[in-house]
Amino acid sequence: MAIGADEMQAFLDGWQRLLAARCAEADVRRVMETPEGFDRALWGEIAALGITGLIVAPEHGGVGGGATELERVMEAAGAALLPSPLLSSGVLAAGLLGALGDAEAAARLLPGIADGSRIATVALTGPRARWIEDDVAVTAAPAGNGWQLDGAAAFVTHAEVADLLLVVARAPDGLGVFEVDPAAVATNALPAFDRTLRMADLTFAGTPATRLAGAIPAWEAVEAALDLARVAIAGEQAGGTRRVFEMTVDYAKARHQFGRAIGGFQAIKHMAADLLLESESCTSAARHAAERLAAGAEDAPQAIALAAFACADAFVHTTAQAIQMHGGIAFTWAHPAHLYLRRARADAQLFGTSDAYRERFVQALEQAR
Amino acid sequence: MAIGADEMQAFLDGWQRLLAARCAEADVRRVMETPEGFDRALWGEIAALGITGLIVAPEHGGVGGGATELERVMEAAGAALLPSPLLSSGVLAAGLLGALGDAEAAARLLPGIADGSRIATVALTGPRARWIEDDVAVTAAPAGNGWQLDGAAAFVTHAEVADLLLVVARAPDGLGVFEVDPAAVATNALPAFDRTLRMADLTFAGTPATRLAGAIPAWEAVEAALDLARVAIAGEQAGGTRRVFEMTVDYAKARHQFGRAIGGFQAIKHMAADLLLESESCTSAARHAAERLAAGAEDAPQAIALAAFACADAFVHTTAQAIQMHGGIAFTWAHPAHLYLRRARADAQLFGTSDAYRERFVQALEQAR
Amino acid sequence: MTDDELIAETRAFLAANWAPGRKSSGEAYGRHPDSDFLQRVLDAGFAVPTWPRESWGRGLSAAQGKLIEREFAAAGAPGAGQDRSNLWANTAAAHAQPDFRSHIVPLLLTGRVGMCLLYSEPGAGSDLAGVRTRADRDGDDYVINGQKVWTSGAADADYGMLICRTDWDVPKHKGLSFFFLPMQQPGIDVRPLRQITDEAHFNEVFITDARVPAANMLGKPGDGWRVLMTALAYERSVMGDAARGPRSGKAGPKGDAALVELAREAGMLEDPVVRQEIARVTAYKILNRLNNARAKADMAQGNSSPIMSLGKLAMSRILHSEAALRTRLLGPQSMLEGPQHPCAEDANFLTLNAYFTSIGGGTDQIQRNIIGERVLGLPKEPELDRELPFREVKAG
Amino acid sequence: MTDDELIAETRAFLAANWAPGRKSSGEAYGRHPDSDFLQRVLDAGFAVPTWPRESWGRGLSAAQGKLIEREFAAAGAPGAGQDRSNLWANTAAAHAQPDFRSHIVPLLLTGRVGMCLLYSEPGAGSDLAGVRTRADRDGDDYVINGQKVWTSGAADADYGMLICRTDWDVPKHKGLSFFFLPMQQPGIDVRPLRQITDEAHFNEVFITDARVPAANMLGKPGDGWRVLMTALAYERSVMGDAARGPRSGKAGPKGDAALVELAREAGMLEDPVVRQEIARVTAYKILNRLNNARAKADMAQGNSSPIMSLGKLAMSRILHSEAALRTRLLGPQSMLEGPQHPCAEDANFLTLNAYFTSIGGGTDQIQRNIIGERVLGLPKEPELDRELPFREVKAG
Repeated sequence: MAIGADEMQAFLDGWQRLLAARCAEADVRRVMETPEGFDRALWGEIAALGITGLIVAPEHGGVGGGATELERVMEAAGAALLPSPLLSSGVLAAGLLGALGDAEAAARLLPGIADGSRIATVALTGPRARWIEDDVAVTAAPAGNGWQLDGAAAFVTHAEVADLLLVVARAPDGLGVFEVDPAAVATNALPAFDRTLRMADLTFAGTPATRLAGAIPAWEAVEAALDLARVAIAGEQAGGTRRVFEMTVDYAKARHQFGRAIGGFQAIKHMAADLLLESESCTSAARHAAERLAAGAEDAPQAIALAAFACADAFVHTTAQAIQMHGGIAFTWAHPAHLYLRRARADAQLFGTSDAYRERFVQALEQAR
Repeated sequence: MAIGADEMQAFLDGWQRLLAARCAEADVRRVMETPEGFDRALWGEIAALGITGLIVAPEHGGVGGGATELERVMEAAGAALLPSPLLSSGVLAAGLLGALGDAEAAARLLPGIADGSRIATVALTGPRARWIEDDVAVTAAPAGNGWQLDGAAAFVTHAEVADLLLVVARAPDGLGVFEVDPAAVATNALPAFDRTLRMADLTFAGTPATRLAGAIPAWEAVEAALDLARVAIAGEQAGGTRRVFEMTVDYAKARHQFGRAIGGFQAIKHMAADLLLESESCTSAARHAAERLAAGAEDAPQAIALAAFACADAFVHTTAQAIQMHGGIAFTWAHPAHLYLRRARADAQLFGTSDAYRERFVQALEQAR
Repeated sequence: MTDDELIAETRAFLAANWAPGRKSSGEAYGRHPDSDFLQRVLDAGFAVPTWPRESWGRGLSAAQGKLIEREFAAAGAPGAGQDRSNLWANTAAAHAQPDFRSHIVPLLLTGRVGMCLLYSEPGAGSDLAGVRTRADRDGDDYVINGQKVWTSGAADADYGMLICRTDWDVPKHKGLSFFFLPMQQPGIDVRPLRQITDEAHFNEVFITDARVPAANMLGKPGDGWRVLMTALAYERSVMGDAARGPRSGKAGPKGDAALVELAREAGMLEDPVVRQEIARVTAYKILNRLNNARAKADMAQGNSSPIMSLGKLAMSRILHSEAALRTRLLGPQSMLEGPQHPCAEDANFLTLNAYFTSIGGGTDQIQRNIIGERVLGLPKEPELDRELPFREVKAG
Repeated sequence: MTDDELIAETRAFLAANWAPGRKSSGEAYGRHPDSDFLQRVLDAGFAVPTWPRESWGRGLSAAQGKLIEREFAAAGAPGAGQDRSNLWANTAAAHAQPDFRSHIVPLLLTGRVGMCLLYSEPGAGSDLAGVRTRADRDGDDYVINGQKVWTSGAADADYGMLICRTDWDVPKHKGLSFFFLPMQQPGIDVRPLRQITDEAHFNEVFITDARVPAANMLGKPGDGWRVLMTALAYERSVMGDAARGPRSGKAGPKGDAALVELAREAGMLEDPVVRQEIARVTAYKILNRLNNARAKADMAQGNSSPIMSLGKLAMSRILHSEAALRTRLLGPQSMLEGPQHPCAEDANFLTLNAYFTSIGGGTDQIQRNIIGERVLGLPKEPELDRELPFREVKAG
């Protein structure tokens, strides 16, 4: 960790101020209806603050933070429902380039990612979309000085706005990571239930590509990037869960029926008590996963799998209960609760389902035996 | 069905009067601590009423009732927590002899079962105890004029008090049903968490046996008997669920804390509302299964599987919630709630788990396609 | 008149007035496309046959009324049995003042006026008696100000059945009055209400100095709660709880094996965890059906049934759990929407629209109160505001 | 005195009075097997070092008190830090009248009297302020009549800390008084209370015309609720919520992988449905541990933590869900009990004893009230009986 505790707090305070000023509910609603789905001006400020380069090494223009800082940053982003390619570019792509160990590519590509001028994303699963090695459905073959790709990648986040695609593909000698110009790829934008999200299916047909050198096996690097993304999403889920929970408790104090604040009725009060447990457990899980990953701990896979399903389920459950507790007002488009539910449902799929993560968690327990 | 609706109602009224008079909570507590685990005097009256012969054909001294009558009779027995070998003798053994089609054996054995003078039970599963054909772990070999049995049977209900054992065993030509003298069998009584229940593991070692002739394959007959037993247990569960539920609602009206009946607090009131749904659904499921089985309907397996898991879960859930809703008083041995929980937990295992029945139910849905 | 004579008369009427095979699209928010036919039905005394002769009916028994309904149903003809089914006409006939009653009931029975319900308010949802829309007497009129919400059909309505407050100095239930409010006037602003499903089946209605003749009041000033209760009872008996269910998945398999088929299509049918969930959710559905059948059988025997009130709560659980299961079947596909992804569209719609049942028409929480209190006889929640002058009731 | 001097003094005391390696079995219901040693601890001022010198202490800071505790802990010696840990002595020292205080506190600090708590009654569980055990003044004594329940250690106790009612004409919280009731007298009948687990860790105590000197009252007449609240606060700080947990499975694997191991032993580990449940229950356990760690870290930084209050509710969910999972792992084996079936014995015990946590020390429902009101700041339930004279409060 390149950042001290006080410095980190100041950094987070600045980040929260920026979000409060520029990513209020009205901003989210405005931006999510735009084709690009994010605010380029705000993106510049996010970059200026160092967020886009948070996990990029200082020698490539980044902050040199790790999983713990990332998780805290994402808590605030999740609370604000920030629509942006941060997860795709600043986490997945930056994480993959950081892990892979191709020094030339890192030096060439990471500075742009860190300063926000280059938006990158990673195409890493095929149509079965389990984000596991078996599902990679792009093949790579040598062509001239370089390579060409064929096949399909699914649910590629922010592909449409990316300046740089990193594609995981099967080469004759095994899995590799390839640099591809997005302009050369057939992109089929996917309409998302979470309107703050942008995703696309990509089709490769003899698409020219440059292979990145890897100091470690490609899928290991992908897993390293995915672990960072999982921690980031867990943080987003923790932040979102807490915000929705607080919003609901506030409403339960303010809303009167039968001459009483509805939070005085046990039906609502007890749901709130249970959700506090949900919300605090979510935060604990996300922070623990970040801490174990940052420490390179042996039990990091267990902690990450736990956070992945616990936070996904907590966010979905809390947003779902929040709507019920609000009553009719949360059944309207104008109320923000459904925006959080939509985000929670997307986050519960990226990059793997709770069922799958529970299975991973049990496998980790078996190995810890 | 040999019984009309009015006649049936009168029959049930008599049954309920007998249970009210002779199987009150104090009787259950007294009887469950006896070695035999049932009240022989009461058993005689049960028989006199026709309950032991309820599903036995009139030509063998029975009432000639079917699944619908059985279900209703068991609702009352379940409500009263009747400790008796009724399920073993009057349902499983009577059902198996009725289904198997060995006219001689039926004529010889059923009258005693019907009039209560002979207590029978069926040994039909091995130590894996899933009550499926694969689990039968007794083998039969010809010996002299008869047969001899080797192997083990598990969880044989009321084996210790049985005058007659029907044993399902693998003969060289396939599964068969064998008549065995209990005195010739090594019986290991199993201490039961439900103290109103009696079970034993049986070991056969060259045990002499008489093979019953079968008009249908032995396991088909066993399944027919098991279906009756499942409906009987579903009825018991429905009756038990309803009784525990009513007990709990009554307590919620009578018990005051903070100057109010606790049923006026939403925490308790809402639990009660949810349990009413549970309790009514349980009754619906049990009666529907009985009706479909009695009708010989094509969807009877689906209805029986549904009742098997829905009623098992409802009884366990309702008794568990009932303890919570009663508070400290139900944590005492003197309060009857735990007796119902114990019964519910046993009924949830006989003769198959809810998980297994859910799987059967889905298989039935697949076939109904 | 014997049953046979009645049947013969009905058949003769239908033969003379309703072409065999003719279809009717039916009533919507009070209006009916077959008004002229309905007029003939009314004139013949078939519209509300159990009502007295001086009130558009023929004083028949309920059983004879059903005979008429059966003949109309067999012919596919509309308009009979409105004594059981027409919420608007029943409410007006029971409570309107004589002149207005004479005017409006025939219009309602012939489907000539558009209607809507002006009940809920942003501040009065679960607690409907807490409405704050006000009616102030001004000459022969009342002047109405306030806001209503969750109204269907308001834009085209001629009248809204309005519950509002005429007296602020008495307890909440006692200061309410009930009107047929003319909707087509400048003081009424109807705006579509966008739902979380991105549909707009409802309106918000902003009412600013709208006027309603005092003659349009149903019951007396302060009788509003009583009138509303009878109107709600009609509504429940007409619509049943089923009508509160969602529009179901637009396509897809039906019947008890529907979830099995969906799982098969999703390639998830062999997953043991999924199979367990299919069993659970399908069981909820079947059990609810069995419960309802038992309730109907009990009621057919003249016994009241506690089960009837459970349907809405059961349906809420069915819808939410089915939505969760469908999401599970889809996995990442559930992130999508739009016509190219109909399964995702269904799962997401169901996820959101399940709240229509678990919140609309009384939340699950209110429903549990009702079951606990009315069915099980548990004591009521203390009502702190029941006896307070309404002005002093806390709001927010 | 410097820290180093204090440490040196403590070490010298221990070296002189406590043999290296000597073990102590510790306090039980007030009594301690090492009373003589505790007397020396008390005389040396180590028992309650933060109390004033005139009250058995040395007026040390909490930090210095901890230094002493640390030395005693290192030597395995008992008796230090009773200013933090001795519920009985703290309560008596804070509230007893001077003469009785001087008499009883040293006895309590040297583990010479057996104690029990006489709080709950059959009619006063969640609502402890509703106790109906009565104390009537008679000369220098009070005469006690009533029934207490859920008492531990009552049979051997010298004193019971008793909450009872001395005034029936004031509201419920105001008519209570608190006594040290002598237990070894004819009017007290202690009966074991058989639990659903078939154990008897608790007693019912029937009190008939038992006598207690007025001098044994803690606080003044009517102060009982206040004294009880401080006693409960001590109890919570001493015992924590962990102490309310069950005795765990007597044997079996431990640690995060315990359920994995149990499933393996049961031959169920490859069942995907079981694996999902293992994940869920194990997650509850780990998350509770992580929550508690966060709470402790917050509190170490001087921040209050909302999480602390969640532990009991979380534990209740853990215990009930683990019991259900263990039952699932066992299948039909779960029907058994007795020493030959230890896994079934464990699963069934856990199933029943989970209620010790979800009911005992405040039900889950009361716990959710507390969290909602004290942590989240939601409004309190209306308290209908709070201002009523207790005679008029409805009971049943």
